[in-house]
Amino acid sequence: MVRHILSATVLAALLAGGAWAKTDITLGMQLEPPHLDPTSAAAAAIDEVVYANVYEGLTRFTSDGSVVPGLAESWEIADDGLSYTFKLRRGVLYHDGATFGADDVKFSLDRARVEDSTNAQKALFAAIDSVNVIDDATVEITLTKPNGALLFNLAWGDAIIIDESDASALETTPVGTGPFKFSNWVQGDRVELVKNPDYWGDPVALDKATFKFISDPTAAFAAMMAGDVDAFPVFPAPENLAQFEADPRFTVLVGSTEGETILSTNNKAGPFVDVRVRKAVAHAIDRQAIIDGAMFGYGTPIGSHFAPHNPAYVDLTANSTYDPELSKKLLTEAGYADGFTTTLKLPPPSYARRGGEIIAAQLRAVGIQTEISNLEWAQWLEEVFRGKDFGLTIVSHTEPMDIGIYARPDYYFQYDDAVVQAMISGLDAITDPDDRTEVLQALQERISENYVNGYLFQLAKTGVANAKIQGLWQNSPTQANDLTGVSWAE
Amino acid sequence: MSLLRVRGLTVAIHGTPILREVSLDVAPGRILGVIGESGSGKSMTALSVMRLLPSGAEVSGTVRLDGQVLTDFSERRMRAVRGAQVGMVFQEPMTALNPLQTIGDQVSETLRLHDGLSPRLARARAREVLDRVGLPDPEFPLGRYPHELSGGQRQRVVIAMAIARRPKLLIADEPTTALDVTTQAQILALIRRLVDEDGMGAILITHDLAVVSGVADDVAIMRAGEVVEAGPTAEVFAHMRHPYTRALFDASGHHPDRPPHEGDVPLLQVEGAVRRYPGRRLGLWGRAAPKVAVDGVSFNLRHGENLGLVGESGCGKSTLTRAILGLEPLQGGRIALDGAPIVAGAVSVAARARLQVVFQDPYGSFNPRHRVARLVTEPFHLLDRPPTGPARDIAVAEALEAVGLQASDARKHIHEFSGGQRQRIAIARALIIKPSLIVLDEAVSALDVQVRAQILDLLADLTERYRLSYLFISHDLHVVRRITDRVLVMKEGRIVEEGPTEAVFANPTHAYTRSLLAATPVLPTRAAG
Amino acid sequence: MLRYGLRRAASMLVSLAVASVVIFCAIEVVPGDPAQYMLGLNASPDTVAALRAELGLDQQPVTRYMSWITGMLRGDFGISYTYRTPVAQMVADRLWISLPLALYALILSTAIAFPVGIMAAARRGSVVDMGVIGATQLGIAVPNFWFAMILVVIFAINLGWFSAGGFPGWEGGLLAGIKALTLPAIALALPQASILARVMRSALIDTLGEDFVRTARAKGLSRRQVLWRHALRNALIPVLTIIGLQFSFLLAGAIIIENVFYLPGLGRLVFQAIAARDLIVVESVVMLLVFAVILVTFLVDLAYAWVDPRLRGAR
Amino acid sequence: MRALVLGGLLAAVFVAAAAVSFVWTPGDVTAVDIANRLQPPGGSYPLGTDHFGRDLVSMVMVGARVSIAVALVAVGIGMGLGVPLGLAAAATRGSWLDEVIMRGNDLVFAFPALLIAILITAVFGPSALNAIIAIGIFNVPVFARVTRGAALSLWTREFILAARVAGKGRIRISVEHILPNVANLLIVQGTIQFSLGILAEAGLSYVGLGAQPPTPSWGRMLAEAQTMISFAPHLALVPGLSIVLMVLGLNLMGDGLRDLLDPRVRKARA
Repeated sequence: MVRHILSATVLAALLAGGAWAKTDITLGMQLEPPHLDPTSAAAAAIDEVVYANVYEGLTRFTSDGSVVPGLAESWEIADDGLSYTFKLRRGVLYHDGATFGADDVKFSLDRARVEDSTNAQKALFAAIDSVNVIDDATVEITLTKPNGALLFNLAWGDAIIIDESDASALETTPVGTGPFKFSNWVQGDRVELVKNPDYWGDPVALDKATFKFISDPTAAFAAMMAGDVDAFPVFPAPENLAQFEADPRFTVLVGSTEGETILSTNNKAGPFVDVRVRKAVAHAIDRQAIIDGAMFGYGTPIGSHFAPHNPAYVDLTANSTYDPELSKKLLTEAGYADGFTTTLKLPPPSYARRGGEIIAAQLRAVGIQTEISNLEWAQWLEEVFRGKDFGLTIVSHTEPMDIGIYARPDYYFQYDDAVVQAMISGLDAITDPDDRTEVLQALQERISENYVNGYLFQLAKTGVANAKIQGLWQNSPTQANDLTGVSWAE
Repeated sequence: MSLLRVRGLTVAIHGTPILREVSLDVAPGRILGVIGESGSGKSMTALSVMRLLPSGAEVSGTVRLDGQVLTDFSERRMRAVRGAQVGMVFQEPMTALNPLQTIGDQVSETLRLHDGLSPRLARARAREVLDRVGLPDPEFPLGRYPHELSGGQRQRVVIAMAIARRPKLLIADEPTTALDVTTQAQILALIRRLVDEDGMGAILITHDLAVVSGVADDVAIMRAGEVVEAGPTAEVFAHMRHPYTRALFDASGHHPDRPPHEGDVPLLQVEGAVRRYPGRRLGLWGRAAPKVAVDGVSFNLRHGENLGLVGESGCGKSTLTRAILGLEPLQGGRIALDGAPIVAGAVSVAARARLQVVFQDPYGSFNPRHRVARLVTEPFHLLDRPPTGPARDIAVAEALEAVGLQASDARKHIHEFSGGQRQRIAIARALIIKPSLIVLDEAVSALDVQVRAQILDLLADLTERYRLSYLFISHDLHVVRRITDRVLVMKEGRIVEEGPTEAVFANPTHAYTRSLLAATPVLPTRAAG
Repeated sequence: MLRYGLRRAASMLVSLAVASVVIFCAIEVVPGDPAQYMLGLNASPDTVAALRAELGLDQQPVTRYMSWITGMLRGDFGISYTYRTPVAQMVADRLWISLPLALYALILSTAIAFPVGIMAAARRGSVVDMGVIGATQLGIAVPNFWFAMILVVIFAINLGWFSAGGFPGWEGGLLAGIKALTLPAIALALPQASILARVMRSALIDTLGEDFVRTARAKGLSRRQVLWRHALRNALIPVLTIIGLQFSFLLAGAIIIENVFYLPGLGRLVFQAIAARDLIVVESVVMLLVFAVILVTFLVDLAYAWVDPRLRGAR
Repeated sequence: MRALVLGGLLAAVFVAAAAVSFVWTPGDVTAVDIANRLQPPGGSYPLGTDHFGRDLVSMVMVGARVSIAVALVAVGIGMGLGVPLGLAAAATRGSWLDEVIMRGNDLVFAFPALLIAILITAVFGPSALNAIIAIGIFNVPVFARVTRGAALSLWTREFILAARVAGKGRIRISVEHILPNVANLLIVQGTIQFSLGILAEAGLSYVGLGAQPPTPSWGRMLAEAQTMISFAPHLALVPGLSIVLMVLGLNLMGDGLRDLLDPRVRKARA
């Protein structure tokens, strides 16, 4: 009771403090970006600050995942699918006053493609043959082979358009064309953006945006509760969401992400070479218990490596129902009646750490012993991702439409299947949506039936915000905090 | 008229009786010597007068100072008495001063506390007082810190603090025990002078009869918390009515019965021994000049002879002793035992087995965790085939019995023994491998007089029975005189005088020896007996 | 004094040189590649190699060690692998939080420990003393991060007196900065204060048993006067040692507390840098902390000389 | 003496709990029972359950085992290396060996302990073993210093001179005379380091560098409880209080032992 009265007092004080015309916002993020150049690092935190706010690309994602024009006003696709002609917006200025033009597009895309490029998603541009400046406001991109995903690829944060003169210093002084300008970075604490008054598009409602980095989930909870941050778009502790929901000061935003959370299985390691063992693992896992135990109920069960909100999604969870008896039987068939021991290497996120403990308990029930080791990301990358020294691991693959990784036999889970490889390489050439859907569904089934990995759940985007904030993205088609449509309710 | 009148003072601490019905009187301008062995309660008497007894003390009886009943005073009133009406000097000058304050501050504190003098005035007065106790101005500025002074000088500072306010009574608790004889004589003279000049009364507490006899007007003899005899000094010493007084007196002057030895075969030879310590590091590379502790010392110790080595603290006798024991390297000269060289770290087992030692501190000489049998047999380490089993038990028993203990003591721990007994055990340890030479390094200095007399008798007896030689090191001239055949006088690393003991004592040739002898307090010859 | 200083400085340099080698070697063997970490799951191996070359990671260890050391001597700590900004600047920024926090905690713990320790020693054996002994035992036993959690729940979430963490920056005003550091400083100071109070108490009790205290009492000083005028300064020597140790601990040991309160301090920087394999930052910060410890030790030595005239002679 | 008994009792409760946990715990600490998670204390779960539905009594019991084992072995490492080093330094006082040992000590002291622990685990991966090593390393100079300090004062004692006169070597004297006489001090210091070790283990596993799941450890329990402190405070209180009580017990025991064993204190009391 006392607490409620106090909270009310705090709230009253906040309101009395002239919060009506509020035009600034503080967003909490769990991880601090290493730097602010999305073209030379993979860290999601970079895009979460700058995507659509500071930098723009030719195309961009909207909150529902669809691709819409960005700096390109419109485009035409040649009938053979090998040439795209983009009509660029005019009168677009960079934050430093330089004018945006076709040269910048050519420079930016070429920079990402060259041999010694340090672009983390260089593969996005693999299909591009050349980038040609037609005139100051027109650019043609030619491809070596048709690529149905080009517009989608160009919407990524790694494909932003920059001015050549700024390229070398983007890491600390980002200069883009977006509605917000970079203002200040107190390393370890926050990044501040201010409104770009010369923005070409609709003016934004906010004058100032601060991204505050709070890695500790408890601290995040405390910061929200104490009003130190206005919103936490990806709140790191799902267990606290119920409390926020019960508190009228806050709204909880539950959406979807592109993160397929899977029990990655080393298909070349020991018992896992045998599909029966992989199937046994799949049936040993009680997905709902994991979603409840690790995510406090947030997350959608998946049965393959595909996002449920995608139109081409097929629900294949029935392939791997929770059935420990079947699991034991399969293990016996595979010659592991007494079970076996393997490693379970877990990266830092709580879905992995908590999910790992639950999975370990569930696998133990069918006779599979796991040695858990909790790793930092750097160690995980070294041992699991690069060294492929693991039996099982849990990780969320957050890149959009990344089923292509199943065509890479050297990818860390080492799935080598000619059928899948052929399907994926053929996919690029298909531009007809229905045909694509058909292939994508076949792919999902194939992967699911081969039990390549244990498919757990689609990571939910669970955000918390002050109830008066409107316009935050609910879903996460890419990792971004697009503030263009965000405002405070009167 | 008496200044201090103590009547029926009885003290117990946590129920253990410490003082029983003590009565004392001190008259103005006179010094009362309070004599007793350790544990006799003499210090407690002093602390009772000051009302500074440890917590848990129960006191009855009265202490009157100039008509005031101190025992009835509140702590607050008592504080006005301490330092102002009664000054006190303690035994250990090295620790009695606050190391972090200048002597000027410490002396003037007494004045400011009681007279409320301004800091400046107090310092001026402190200056006068320090001048008065023999620490004159240019040499001893008020800004000196205690660590910059010698022990004697510090004791003068303590005395200055005690007499700064010209108190009616000065209590000096073993004020000279920690000092060398020459310094002791000066401090005693200073106290005497101050008492005479100011007409104050003084209590001089000591264990040394000779000190008292030289300086005290009256004397009180204490034993086990009681005053057994008191009166004017001359009278008490003349009559010695109480047997304890007599025993104490006898023990103080005890001369063991011992035939002289006049061997001529050298056992221990020291030739031109030099021991230098590297100077203090001054910087990264620089060093102060080396300190020469032993500076070209040569002497011989003959078979069967007892050789004394005397000197004041810091004269180098301890360093020389350690070199002889093979514990410290020499930078020059050589030491040999029966021809076998003694070099630190490379002493042959045979030589080592012939050389044993007894140290001063009966409490620090033994590993407290071992039993007597193990302690005593430690030198067996030096034997090729040390006795084992029953033979070992017999050896232990023999050694213990030789020093007047019992074979059954072998099973006890060291803490079960008194100081005198421990020193016997130390001798037993030295004896057990039948050495030729025993170095006695201040071996009786820490003992009460009666115990000291017994140990000296024991040593004299053993030298006969086992054909032992002693190197007897001491700062106490009397003791050396009683037990040795020949004596070396050491000063600043050198032997300044050497000769047959009696000859040296009767007819010192070197000025230093003479000054030592002059400073040494002498017991009055016994008038009747 | 100058020579003494030179000699101390020389031995400090040797320690630092040894420390630099130890740190560099330790960090050499840490598995994990900053370039891979930066580029994430989808990067191709040649992209990673390109970034490695750009960061200078493809050079020989000896070359990197030499350039690190020589750079540091010039005040140039290199460029962070992940942040791509000069390490010196980053460290300096973080120091402006860690240093005030450590000082604040130190002042708090001293301000608590001194009176408490003195009070307990002055009334040894009393109820007050027993209470202090019990309370300090408890204070030492409480893990500071747990205490920090409880502080946040009570003072930030329920009472709302303080913000839950973060740092507004000194440009936001001295008061705001101090307010932001208050809860972390309290969390850090409690166990330290307990230790310090115990040391203070026992050091005072020890000095109160010294001969010169008896001398002072014989002069007519009251117990209280003796305590303040004579015993306290003598008891400071062991207390100073502990304060010196605590300062280094507070500077480096605040990692967990900085996390709980999401303060952008040195500890958290190095924690993040290890996770990101930003090894040049780790090296430099560890080196800096070692330097700080050695420097504090030196300052404590000087403080001894200030307290104790006997040591002044030994210069 | 009261401190010794009270502290001993407190510590004994946890040691007993840890010992019993080898053969019996009320619940399975590795089984996950989502249906019964976050039960408040009472009923069939005297201290409640955690977010996986595991019984906290059992978790605390097994956690005590880890804490005690880590701290104990770390003290063992510290003593095993530190005591011989301290003895050697004291026996060769002023020599190069003494200098090297003491400078090495200072160097280890100069390193921020938690950072080194983090680095160690960055190299070898987190595990209880690495926590032991990290804590153990920092125990070495503590014991070396305590041993050297005590031994130095012993070396000037006359019974050591007597042993040297008896021709015994430095090593033999160190073992025969010095070691037994510093043993009391080492026991006291050991108790203190043991309790510091428990705290250190809690701190390390709190940041994820201690024993790995599914083995429960107090520090990790605290870390996991942290986000739930506002709606399930027992999750943070139970392990937190366990740490406090265990450390308190050991510290009280240390105090009591010091009064009982340390000759300096004994003399001061007499």
